[in-house]
Amino acid sequence: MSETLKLFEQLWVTTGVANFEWGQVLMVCVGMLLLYLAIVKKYEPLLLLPMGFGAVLSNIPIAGISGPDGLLGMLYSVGIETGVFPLLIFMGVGALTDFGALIAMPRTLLLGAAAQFGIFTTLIGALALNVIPGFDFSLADAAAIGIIGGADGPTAIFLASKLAPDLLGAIAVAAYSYMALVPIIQPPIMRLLTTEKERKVRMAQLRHVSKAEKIAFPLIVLILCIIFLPTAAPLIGMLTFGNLLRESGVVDRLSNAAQHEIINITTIFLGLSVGSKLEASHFLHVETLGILLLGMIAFCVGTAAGVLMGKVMYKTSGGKINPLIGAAGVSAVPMAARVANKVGLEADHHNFLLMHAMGPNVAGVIGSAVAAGILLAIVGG
Amino acid sequence: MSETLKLFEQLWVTTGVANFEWGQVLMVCVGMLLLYLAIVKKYEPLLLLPMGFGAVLSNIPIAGISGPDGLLGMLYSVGIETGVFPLLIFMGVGALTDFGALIAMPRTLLLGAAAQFGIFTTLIGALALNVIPGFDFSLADAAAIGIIGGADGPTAIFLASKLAPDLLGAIAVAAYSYMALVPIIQPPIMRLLTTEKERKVRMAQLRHVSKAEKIAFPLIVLILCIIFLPTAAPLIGMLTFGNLLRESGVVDRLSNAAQHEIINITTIFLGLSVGSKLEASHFLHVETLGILLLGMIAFCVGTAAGVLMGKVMYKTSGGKINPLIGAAGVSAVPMAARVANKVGLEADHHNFLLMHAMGPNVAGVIGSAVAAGILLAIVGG
Amino acid sequence: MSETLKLFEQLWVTTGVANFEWGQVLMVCVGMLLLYLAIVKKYEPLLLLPMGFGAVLSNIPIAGISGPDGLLGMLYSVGIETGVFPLLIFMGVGALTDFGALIAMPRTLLLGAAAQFGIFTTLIGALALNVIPGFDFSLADAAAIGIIGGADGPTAIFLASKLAPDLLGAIAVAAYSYMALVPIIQPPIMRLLTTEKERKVRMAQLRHVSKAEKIAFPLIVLILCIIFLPTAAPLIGMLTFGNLLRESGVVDRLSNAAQHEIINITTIFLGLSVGSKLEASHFLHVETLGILLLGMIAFCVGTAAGVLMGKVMYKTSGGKINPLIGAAGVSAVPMAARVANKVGLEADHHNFLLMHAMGPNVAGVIGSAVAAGILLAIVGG
Amino acid sequence: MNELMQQGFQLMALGMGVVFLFLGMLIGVISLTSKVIQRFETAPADAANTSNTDNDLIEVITEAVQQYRSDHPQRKK
Amino acid sequence: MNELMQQGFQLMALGMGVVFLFLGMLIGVISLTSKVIQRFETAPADAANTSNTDNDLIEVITEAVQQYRSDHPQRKK
Amino acid sequence: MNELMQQGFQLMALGMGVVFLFLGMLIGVISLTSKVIQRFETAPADAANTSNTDNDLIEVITEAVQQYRSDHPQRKK
Ligand code: NA
Ligand code: NA
Ligand code: NA
Repeated sequence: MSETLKLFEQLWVTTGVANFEWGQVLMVCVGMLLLYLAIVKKYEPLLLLPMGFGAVLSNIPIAGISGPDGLLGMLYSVGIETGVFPLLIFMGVGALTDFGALIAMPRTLLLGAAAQFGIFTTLIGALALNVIPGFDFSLADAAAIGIIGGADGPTAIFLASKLAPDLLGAIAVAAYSYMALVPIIQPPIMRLLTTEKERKVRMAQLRHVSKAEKIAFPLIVLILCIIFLPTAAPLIGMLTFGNLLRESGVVDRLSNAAQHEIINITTIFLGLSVGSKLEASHFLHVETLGILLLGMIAFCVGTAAGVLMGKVMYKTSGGKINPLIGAAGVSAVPMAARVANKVGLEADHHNFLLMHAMGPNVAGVIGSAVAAGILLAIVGG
Repeated sequence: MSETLKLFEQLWVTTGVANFEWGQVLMVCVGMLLLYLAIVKKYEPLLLLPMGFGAVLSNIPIAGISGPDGLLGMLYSVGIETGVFPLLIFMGVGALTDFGALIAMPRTLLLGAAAQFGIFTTLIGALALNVIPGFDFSLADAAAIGIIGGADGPTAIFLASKLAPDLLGAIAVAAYSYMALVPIIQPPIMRLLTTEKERKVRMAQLRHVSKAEKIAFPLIVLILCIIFLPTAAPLIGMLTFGNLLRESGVVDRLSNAAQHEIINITTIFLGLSVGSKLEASHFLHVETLGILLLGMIAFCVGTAAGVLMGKVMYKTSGGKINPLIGAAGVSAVPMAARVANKVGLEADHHNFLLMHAMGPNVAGVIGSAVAAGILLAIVGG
Repeated sequence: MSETLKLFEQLWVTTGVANFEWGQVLMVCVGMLLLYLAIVKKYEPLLLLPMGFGAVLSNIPIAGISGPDGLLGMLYSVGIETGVFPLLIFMGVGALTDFGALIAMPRTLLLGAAAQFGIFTTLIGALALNVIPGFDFSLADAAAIGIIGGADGPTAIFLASKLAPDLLGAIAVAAYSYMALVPIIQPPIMRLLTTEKERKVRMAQLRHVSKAEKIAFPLIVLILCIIFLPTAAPLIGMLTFGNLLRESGVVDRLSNAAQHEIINITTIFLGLSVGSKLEASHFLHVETLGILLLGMIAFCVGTAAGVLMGKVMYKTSGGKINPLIGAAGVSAVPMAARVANKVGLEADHHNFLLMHAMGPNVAGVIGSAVAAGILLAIVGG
Repeated sequence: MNELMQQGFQLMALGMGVVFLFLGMLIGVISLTSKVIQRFETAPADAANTSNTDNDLIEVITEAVQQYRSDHPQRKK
Repeated sequence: MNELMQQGFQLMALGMGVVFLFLGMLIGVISLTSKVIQRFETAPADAANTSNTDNDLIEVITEAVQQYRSDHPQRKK
Repeated sequence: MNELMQQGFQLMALGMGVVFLFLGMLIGVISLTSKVIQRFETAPADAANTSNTDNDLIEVITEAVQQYRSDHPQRKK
C-alpha cells in the first residue's frame, strides 16, 4: 500500500495546485480578462480570444505548452520569430482591402502620415521613462513600443519580434486592446480639437476609380518602397501582393484563399502564439505597466496629430475637407473610419464620412509599415 | 551496346519487383485492405482511407516515402512526433461538438467515467500478455495500448506518440478499426447486460441550455484541468479552445476555420503520416496481433462498464435513466450514441435515445483525455 | 547636427537606389513582365502572378526576402527543396481530374506516351548546346531541362529541385510560359502534320464509365508504378491519392480540401518561392537563354510526336481516331485539349473533340511523371 | 504476480479514481454554474428565435418551389 | 560524339522505351479491369439521376425568377 | 538630456520626415498614374454593371419571398 501512496504522491506533485506560482495564477486571470473583453465586450475578438486563451494555456504549470516542445512554443518559433504569421496576415489584409477611396483622394495620404506622429512621440516617451528606476528601455525597445501607435496589429508584432521579442506580449496586448478601445479613446480628442463648423463639413462624393488604377496602385507602392525604403519591403511587399491578388481579377481562387483560409488559420495560430508570450516570467514586470501607459499615449497623440493635419487641410482646401477624417489616419481599420463617421453624424445627421475616412484609414496602414521600415533600418541594423 | 545493357540493369535494380521484400508486399496488401474497409465498407473512411494509402506508399521499396526525406516521413516528424496534428484535430472536434446534452444532464459524466475502465483493463491485459514468449510490453507500451479503449483517435495517437512511438501504427489501426466496428461490437454486450424492461425506459426531454452555460462549460473544464491534472492540459486545452471558438459566437470566421479547413487538412496529413508507421519493419511483429486482440477487449470492457454504470444509475434514479446510454460513454462520437439509439428503438419503436446518449458520448471524450493525462503524469515522467 | 547627418547617411545606405545592382533592376523588370503576362495576357496567371511577384520581391536589395531568414527563402527551403509543394499540388491535380475519358479509351495512353519524346529530344539538345562556349550542362541539368517538355508544372519543379536546383527558376519560367503559349505554339505544327481529311475525322461518343472503374483506376496506376518504377512513386502516389479521394465518394470533406484549400494555399506559396529563384545571381546567365530556347523546342517536338502517333493510330484504327488529339498528349491540362478541339472545329464546325482529347491530355500527365521517374532512377542515383 | 503487474493494478486504481473524481467534480461545478446562470438570465430563448427565422425562410422557399412545380407539371420529367 | 551525348541517346532510348512499356501495360490492365467490372455491374446509371434532380431544381428556380421578373417589369432598370 | 534621448529625437525627426516624404511622393505618383490611365480608358463603368445584376437578383428574390409570405399569412408564426 505504501506503493500506492507513492503513486498518489507522484500524482500529487503533478497537479496544478501543488505547482502553481502566484505569477501564473495572476496571468491565468489576465488571460481570462482578455477572454471576457473578447466575448462579452466584443473587443477585437478575432485576436483577443485566441490571445487570451493562449495566455491561460501558457501559464499552466508542468504542461509546458509554451515551452520548446509545447504546441504554443513551437507555433511561436515557427510563426512569430520568423515573421511568417504577421506577413501572412498582411497579405490577407491586402487581399481584403479596397484602396479605392485612397486612390480617389490621394491627398488623404498626408493624414495617414501625420498620425504616425504617435509612434515617434511614444518612442521618446519610452526613453523618458528610463528616468524612473526599474525602467531600462533600449532604443530598440522604445522603437518596438512606439509602433503600438501604428494601431496595426501585424506591423506591431512583426517589428516587436525583430526588435524586442521579450516585450512582444505586452506590446501585442496593448496594440489590440487600444485598437478595440478606439471608439472610446478617439471621440473626446476629436471633439476637443475641432469646431462644430468643421465637424459639419460635408465632403464631395468620391469619384469612380477604374480597375486599371486599382491594379496599378499596389505596384506603385511596391516600386516606391523598393527604391526608397527596402527595409519596409517584407511588410509592404506582402500587403501589395495580397492587394494585387484581389484587384488583378485573374486569380480569384488565390485571392479567396488569402482572404479566408490563410488569414483565418493564421489568425488562430498568431493569437495563440502571441498569447504564449503572456507567460508570467515575461509579462509580470513594471515595464509592462509602462508599455500599457505608453500605448494609450500613442493612440491619443496619433489621433490628435491626424486631426490637426486634418485642420490644416481644411484650411488649405478652402473648407472642403472635414478634419474628423484625420483621426482615421491612425489605421485601426475599419474601426477608426467608423468613429470618424459617427462623430460626423453627431454634428450633422446627414453627414456620412465613412467612405472619405477610409482613405486616411488605409493610408495609415501604409504609413505605419513605412515607419516600421525606418525603425528597422536605423535601429535594427 | 553493353552500355545500354548496363543502363537496363541500372533501371532493373530500381524496379519494385527486384527489390520487394515479402513484408512490404504483405503491408501493401494490409494497406489495400484498409482502403477496402474505408471505401466499400465505409468504416471510418476519413481516417482509414488516408491511413491505408499511407501504408501502401510507405512500403514501396527504394522510394523512401516514409524515410527522413520522404513526404510521409517529414509529415510524421513535423506533425505526429510533435503532437501538433492530434492537437489540431482535437481543436476541430471541440469546434464541432455541441456539449449541450451533457450540460443539460451532467450526471451522465459518470457514464463517461465508467467506460474508461476499458482503458485500464487493457493496460493490465497487455502486461499479462508478457507471460507469452515474444511479448515484452513495458508499462509505457501497456498504457499506450490501453488508450485504444478510449475510443478516441486523436487521444490515442497523441498518447502513443509520447509513450510508444513504435507501436503507434498498430494502435491507430486498432483504434479506428474498432471505432468503425462499434455498431457490431456493442449491441450484443448491451443486450446481454440489460433487461427488456430497462431497454424500454423512455427518458425525459432535455431542458434548454442557454448560450451563457455553453460558453461557461469549456472554461470550467479547462480550469478544473489546470488545477488538478495539468498533464492533460494540451488535449483538454485544445478541445475547450475549439469549443470556445464555437460557442462564444464572436469569432465565426475562426470557428469555421477550425471546423473545416484546419481539421480537413490535418486529417489528410494525419492519416497519411500515421500510415507511414505501417511499414513492414515496424508493423509485422507478433505484438501487433496482441494489440489488435487487446483493442477488441478494450472496447468490450469499456462498453460493459458503461452499461453497468448505466444500470446503477437506472436503479438510483428510480428508473428514469435508460442503461443503454451507458454504452455511449466509450466516446466513438457519434457512432456509439447512434448505436444506443438503435438498440433502444429495437425494444420500443418510439424510444429515441440519441440526444440523451450524446451526453455520455461527449463525456467519454473528456474522460479519455483525463485518463491520457493520468497515464502521461505517472508513466511518461 | 552632424549626428543627424550621420543618421541620414545611415538611412541613405539602406535605400534601394544606393544599393541596386543592374542585375537586380533587370530582374525586377523580368518580374514585372511576368505580372504583365499574367494579368493582361492572362497567361497561366495562377502561377505566373505569384512567381512574378516573387521575382520582384527577391531582387530587392538589403531586404533579403529570398535569403535564409526571408519569407521566400524559408518557403523555398520548406516547400521546394523538400518537394512538399509540388507533391501537394499533384494531390490537388489528382483530386481535380476526371480520368473517365482515358478509362473509356485507354488506347489514347499511347498518345500520352509519344508526346514525352519532347522531353528526351530536349535532353539531347541540352547536351548538344555544350559545344557552344559558356554552356556546360551535366546529364542531370539536361534531364531537368528536358522535363520542360513534359508540360507539367509540378513535375518540372519537383524534378528540377532534385536534379538541378540552380536552374529551377529558369525551368519553371520556361515550363509555365510555354504552357501558356500552347494555343499559339501547337496549331501550326498540328496543321502542318495532318491532312484536311484527317482533321475532319469525327470520333464516336465515349462510353459511360462506371464509378467502380474510376475507383479502380488510381489503384491500378499506383500498383503498376510500385512494381515497375518506384522512383516515380512520390509523384504518381500523390496524384492517385488525390484521385482516390475524389472518386471514392466517401471522403468528400477531404476531397474538397485537396481541391480547394490545400491546392490554393500551396499554389500561392509555390509561386512565390519559385519566384525566389529568379534572383539575378541565379537567373542572369547565358544558360537561361539556352533553357528558354530548349523549352520551346521541347513543346514543338512533343506536339509533333503526339500528332505523328495520332496519325499512326488513325491508320491502324481504320480512320476512327482523329490525329489532332495526339497533340493533347503533351499534358498542359486542359489547354492542349482545348487547342485540339479548336483546330478540329476549324476543319469541321460540328466536330467536337474536347472529350476525346482529354484522354491523351491526362495520359500526358501520367506519362511525364513516369519519364520523371526514369530520369530520377538513372540520373538522380 | 510480478512487480510490473502490481504497478499496473495500482495505475488502474489510481486512474479510475482520478477519472471518477475529476468528472464527478465536473458534475458539481457544472450544476452549480447552471443554477447561477439561470438565476441571472431573463430571456433564455433568444437564440432559438433567430434560427426559427432561418427555418421560416427555408420553409417559404421550399414551399414556393414546390408550388411552382405543381403549377408547372409539364416541367417534370 | 562525346561520351555525354552517348549517355543522352541511351537515356532517350531507355526512357521512351519504359514510357511506352508502362503506358502500354496500363492499356492492357485498364481494359481488362473494365471488362471484369462491367461483367459484375448491373445498374450503371445511378449517379446520373441525382444530378438530374439538382439541375431540375436550378431550372425551376431560374424559371421562377425569370417569370417573376416578367410579371414585375417595373422592377427592371 | 542624455545621448539616448538625443538619438530618440533624431529618429523622430528622421522618421516623420521619411513618412511624409514617402507618402507625399505617393500622392504625386498616384495622381499622375490616375491621369494617364483615365486618358487611355474609354469604358470605365463595366465593373459596376455586373454587381448591379447581382443586386437585382437579390432584390427580386427578396421581394418574391416577401410577397409569398404576405400571400400565405397562415404560415407566419
Ligand atoms: Na497606422
Ligand atoms: Na473515451
Ligand atoms: Na506531359
